Amino acid sequence: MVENIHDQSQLDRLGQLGRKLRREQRLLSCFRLRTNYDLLIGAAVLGALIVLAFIGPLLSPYDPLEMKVLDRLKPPSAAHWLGTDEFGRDLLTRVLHGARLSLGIGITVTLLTSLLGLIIGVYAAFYKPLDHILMRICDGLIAFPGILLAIALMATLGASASNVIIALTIVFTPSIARTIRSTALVVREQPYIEAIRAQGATNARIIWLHIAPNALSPLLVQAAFVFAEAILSEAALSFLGAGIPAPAPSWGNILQASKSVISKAWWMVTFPGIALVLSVLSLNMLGDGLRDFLDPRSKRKGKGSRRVRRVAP
Amino acid sequence: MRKKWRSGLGLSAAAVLAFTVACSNGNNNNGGSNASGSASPANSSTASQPAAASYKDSLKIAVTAQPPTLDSATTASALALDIAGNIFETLFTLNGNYEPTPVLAESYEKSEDGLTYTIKLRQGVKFHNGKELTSDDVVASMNRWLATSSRAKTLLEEANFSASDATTVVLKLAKPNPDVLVLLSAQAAFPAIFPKEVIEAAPAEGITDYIGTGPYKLAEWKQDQYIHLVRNDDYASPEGEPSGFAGKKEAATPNIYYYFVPDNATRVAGVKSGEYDVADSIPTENFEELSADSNVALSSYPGGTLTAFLNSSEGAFKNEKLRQAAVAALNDEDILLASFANPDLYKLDPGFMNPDQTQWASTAGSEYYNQNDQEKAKQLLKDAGYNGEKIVLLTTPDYSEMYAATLVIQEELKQVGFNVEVLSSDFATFLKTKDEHSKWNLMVTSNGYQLIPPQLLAVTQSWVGLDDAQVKASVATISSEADPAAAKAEWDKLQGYLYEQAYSAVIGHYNEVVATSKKVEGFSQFVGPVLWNAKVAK
Amino acid sequence: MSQMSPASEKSRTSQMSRSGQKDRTALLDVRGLTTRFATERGPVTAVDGISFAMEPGEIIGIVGESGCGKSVMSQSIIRLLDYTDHVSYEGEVWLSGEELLRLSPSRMRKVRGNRVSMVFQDPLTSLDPLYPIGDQIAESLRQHRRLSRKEAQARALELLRMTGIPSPEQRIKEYPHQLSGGMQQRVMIAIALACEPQLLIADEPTTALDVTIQAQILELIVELNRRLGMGVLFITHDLGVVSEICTSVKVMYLGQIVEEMTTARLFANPLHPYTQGLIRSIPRLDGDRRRKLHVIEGTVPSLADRPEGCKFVTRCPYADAKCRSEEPPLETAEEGHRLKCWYYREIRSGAREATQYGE
Amino acid sequence: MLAYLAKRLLSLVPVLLVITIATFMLIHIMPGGPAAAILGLEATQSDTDALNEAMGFDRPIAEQYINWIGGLFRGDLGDSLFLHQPVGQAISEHLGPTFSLAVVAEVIALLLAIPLGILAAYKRDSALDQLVRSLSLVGMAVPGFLLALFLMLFVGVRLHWLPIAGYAPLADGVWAHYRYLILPGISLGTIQAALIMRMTRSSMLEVLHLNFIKTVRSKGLRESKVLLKHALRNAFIPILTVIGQTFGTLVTGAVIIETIFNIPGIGQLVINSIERRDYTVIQGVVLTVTLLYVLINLIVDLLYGAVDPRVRLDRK
Repeated sequence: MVENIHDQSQLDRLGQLGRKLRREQRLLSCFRLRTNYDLLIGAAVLGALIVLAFIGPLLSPYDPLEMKVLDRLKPPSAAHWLGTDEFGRDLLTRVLHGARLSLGIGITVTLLTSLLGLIIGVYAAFYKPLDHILMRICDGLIAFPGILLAIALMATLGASASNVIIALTIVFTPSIARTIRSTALVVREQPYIEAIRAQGATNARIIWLHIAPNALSPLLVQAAFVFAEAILSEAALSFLGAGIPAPAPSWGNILQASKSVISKAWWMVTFPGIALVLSVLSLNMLGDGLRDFLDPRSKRKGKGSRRVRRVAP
Repeated sequence: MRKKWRSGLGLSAAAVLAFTVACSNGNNNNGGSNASGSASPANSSTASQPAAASYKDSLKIAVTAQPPTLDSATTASALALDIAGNIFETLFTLNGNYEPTPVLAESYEKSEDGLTYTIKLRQGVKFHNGKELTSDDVVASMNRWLATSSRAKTLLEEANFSASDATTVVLKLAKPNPDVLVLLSAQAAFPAIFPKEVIEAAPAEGITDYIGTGPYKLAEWKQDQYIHLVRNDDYASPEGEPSGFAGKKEAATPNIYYYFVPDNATRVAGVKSGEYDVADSIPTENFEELSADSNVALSSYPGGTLTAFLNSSEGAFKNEKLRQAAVAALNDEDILLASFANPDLYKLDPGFMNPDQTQWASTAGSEYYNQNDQEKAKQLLKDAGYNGEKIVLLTTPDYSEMYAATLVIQEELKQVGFNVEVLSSDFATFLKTKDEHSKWNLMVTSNGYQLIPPQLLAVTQSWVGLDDAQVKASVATISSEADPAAAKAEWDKLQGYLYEQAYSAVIGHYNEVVATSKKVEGFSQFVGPVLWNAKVAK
Repeated sequence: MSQMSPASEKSRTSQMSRSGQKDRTALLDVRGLTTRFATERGPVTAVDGISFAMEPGEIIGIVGESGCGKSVMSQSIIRLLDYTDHVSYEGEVWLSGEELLRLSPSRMRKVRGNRVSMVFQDPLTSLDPLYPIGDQIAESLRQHRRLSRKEAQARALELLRMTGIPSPEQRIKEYPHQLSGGMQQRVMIAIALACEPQLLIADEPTTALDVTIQAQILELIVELNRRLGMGVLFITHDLGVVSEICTSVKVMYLGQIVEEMTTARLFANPLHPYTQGLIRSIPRLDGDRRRKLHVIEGTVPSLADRPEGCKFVTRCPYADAKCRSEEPPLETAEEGHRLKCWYYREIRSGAREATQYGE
Repeated sequence: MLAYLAKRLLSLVPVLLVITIATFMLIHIMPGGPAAAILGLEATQSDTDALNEAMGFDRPIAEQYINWIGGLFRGDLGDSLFLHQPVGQAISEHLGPTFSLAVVAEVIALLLAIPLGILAAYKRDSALDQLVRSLSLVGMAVPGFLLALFLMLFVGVRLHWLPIAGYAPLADGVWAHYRYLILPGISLGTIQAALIMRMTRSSMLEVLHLNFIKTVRSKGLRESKVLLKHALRNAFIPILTVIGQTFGTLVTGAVIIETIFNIPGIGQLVINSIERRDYTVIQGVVLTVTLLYVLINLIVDLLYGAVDPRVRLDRK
């Protein structure tokens, strides 16, 4: 089509074309964002939950721990919008405080897991002997049934919020590390890394300036799923009595308590249950949306696979 | 979902221990199935049933957990002992009035000095393997019991059994003990009679060859599912009106299944639907629901006390003012309601002993009971110069009533200004932590009734490290005092002292609830469910 | 949609006026076939009022660049698009006196693979990789002829032999990926011929193959056409292939037939600027090596923005305002040679000079 | 084939080593010991010590580990401290209920997920497709234990249709057996269904765009045949992978679901054993579950060959 590239007008046309392309690219990514309902809805619901978790407890007239035993197991009413629990505590207040706890633990686990996973992943990809050791440990931990690992860790460490965070971090880090490692391995083989090395860059510089940034977008996607799984797992552990100790108003704790009064107090199952589902749902959508946004090709390949292990069934 | 160890496995072990040293005066407790006078099972109605009524050939009882063993001498698990009681028999047992009554023994003679008991065995008794019971079997079994059972070791030191002929055994004691027959009869770690060969072949961890003389034989033990017992057709029953564990045993139903159903809701649903004929340890949350069910009869009987123990050996509660402040802050009614859900299922009473047991029931120290006095507590805190030191409440979610009580107490202590934290862990960790006195300050446990005050955990040093000369002296006096009135007076003083010093405080008394299908006849409740005369109408 | 319909209406009416009643003898008689897809941005016309007829035993070539609607047209005939897209058809497709577009889906299935078969471009991806080829050939026999498994396999073997696959007894049990491209295409042909169809639609059957294999496959198709007397609708972008086997040719551009004629006339006397462009872009062994190969300027516009007026207007060197605003009718230039162009006479006589491409 | 199996099993060794060592260390630093469950609250320190000595827990951990590994080579997992039976026997007795539950869950999941996934892909962007996509999104967000609670509340407590918990062996009759497994099966199967549905849909979508689907349709086959015989089989490898993964997580899921519904399976066994500090059983279960997981993956790998002849040939 273009016969003489040195022709000035042709060059101008090419330049225009390039600018147009870039603008279209920008428009396209705006469009992708605008039509990425998963991402938008997920982010909106999650945002709403976070706002509720921070503001809700401030507005509630009740203390999440204060017991009015005579008011135990009262159904939803004007005074207690979501009813009361088996100690006569206001369920709405406890669910809102539970949101703080669950989201807080979720975020902490996600940050720790991402950081550790990133470090382990990139170093494993970079140093062969280290890779063997780290990956065998990761394989072992991944093959270890997740919930058992978490329960055993909790039995060993003792029930507390910080131990839940430690246990879940141990459970989730290996799969993040594996994801990061596989991305990093691909990047490491790129010719430009070889070129940078030839220029005398140190390993640390290569790892942190060139390899790690490339692993960020898969990490971001995985982080959303880890967040969701961490919330689920915390609830499951607390539900089994191996998580955050009562009287802390974690959703899992409320659900655990609800089980023995299930025939009398439907509200104790329903409301924390809805809160839990909503937060996990929004995070899953956010994760799917992020993946479509950051890696549009994956959409064509289908959304079937997630790398994060499920701990809670 | 959560595996609940029935109090039996651990704590209600205490309930069982209650009977280790029994009082021979039969007037202290009617002890029957209807001790509390509440809803009653149909145990007395057997006679009035038409003879033609047809019955099912198996009875199913849902219990809370799998027992660790059926080797009675080595365990304190109430569940194990309940089940083992169908398979094994002892020389003596307790009747409904807690009186020793012969089972495998026929008669006994006590020597003048009280050091020798000559016991004649009942004849014609056969083991499940067909072998006839002889004095050799008894001697082997009883001597093993003396060596293994920690109760026997401490209470019958240097005692020894020997055979004088094939149907007579002789028990020799190192020093006289007026309660020796009660000890031989008590259910806790009861001295089951095994064939001699089984005893000789017994491994260190305990016998697993469950051959006894009882009305039922072990047919199958499906791990974590059920124990199946079948009628022993060659059973030679003792005579007499059934009473407690004594009297005639009919083995009325050919098969008994003990199902291990840790989940409360399942036991409840099962007894409602008729899947189980009897369900043990009904959770208090389901009491109302089951009361309303026309197919189910509920029987509740006094179970024991819910007691707060304060750790006076280490930490903040070494300071008696702080202990008193904590006890002053307690609103026992709230705690009990949260723990047992229904006011019919608990009772407010300051006594450490069974309030129905006239010999020992005491209200001493009631001015310190259920004070709910926040002002006083705050004042005491101020007097003690409390500096916000952390108070740790030790508990385990495996026992819901202890757990609930602990959470309420935490709130109540917070209200008066304590800085309180709950240390909650699974049962195994809980037990271990309990002995590490530096790690906690207060713990609530539910404990079965004891028959005499010296057996109370509240006065036992090894329990929570209570080390008080006055308590020890009082206990010694009560143990040795021959005159019941004087012993009672000493106990009143001791109970008052425990409250005053705030070493421990009873929160209240709870009932155990057993649900039976209305089709069940001849069932009775003594220390545990008594099934050998029970049958289920079709 | 609205901008499309006048054009298609026009072509339809012109077609109607030309042949008043249906041709009973024709094997295939396509009248005003229009295929539209519903897309997120409205309906798109992929085939625009195509009409043609073919007699039994005839081999008709359909040529055009990719994207000109050849494949959609051919798949519309046997309504293969029913399943994949939101598609709507207009017009009529008569197969031996039966109108296909109005058949129920189950009646339509009895036509497919039975009376009309198709052979596709890329044989490897057109065969199910998970079944032995014998099964795939037998499948339509079992479907349409109700043969037993054994009979079907025996017939499959016969078909393989007929298509000239070496040692067919052994091949019949093999999977597609174990065969070479040529053999795969022979298998495709065996599948298509299994039920001895009246019409074979071959959609670029040789494009993906080596030149030597291409010739063999073409030979096979021609031979089978003679032996079995079936009509062949041969879709290709390769004019050389057309010249070898086809009796007549239809040139398609943007969903329309822009020119149709006998094969002989195609090379001797192409009239439509598009056809001329196509022919001039064929590399010639006898041609002047130094001469630059002709390229038709521009690319085929997307279906979503088809121009009004003459569809070729964006690339036609002779286009003027009239071409842009009015669509030319399909006119008969000579007996058996029709085309859509306002100025073909002027172009033929040299009276009209090629102007600058585009505007 | 055998060489392939041997290679797979060999590659397992380091993983198992990591797992068993981790388990061993973990359970031995857990506070408390088996004595609590066996002897109860009243046990004196000397009783506990005697028990620990009898069971060999006074010896160094390394020695215990080596003894245990030695036992493994003789096919001996040791004896349960609490159940008075060999660990192998305890595990095999508890595997039955878990297996039944897993089968019910997987059958429910497959019956729901595969047809819906296929239809959603076939009728892409239709109302049904939207529904299926929403279902799978929600399905992945509802944890099994929560679903179990809701099912207990509505089906068990409100409607009394099915027992809310319990278990009966198959010997008690087919209905008696399965009626206990329906609610747990749904609780456990829903997430599997969601994952499988999602994968079926996307994999089918991909396959339905492939050329050979046109060929198959041009043969005049019925759509059911096109979808099931040709499209589904071609779409099946990724679906199979997900099924394999979900089967693996079923065991994990069983831990919670079995405790909720009181099913005497391997999940309940291990939870009980952790509470009882029944060390040998914990080790045995972890080993078994890991091996099962690997076995399932191996079976899935072998099934790839059955589904796709190309995989089969590549391996030769």
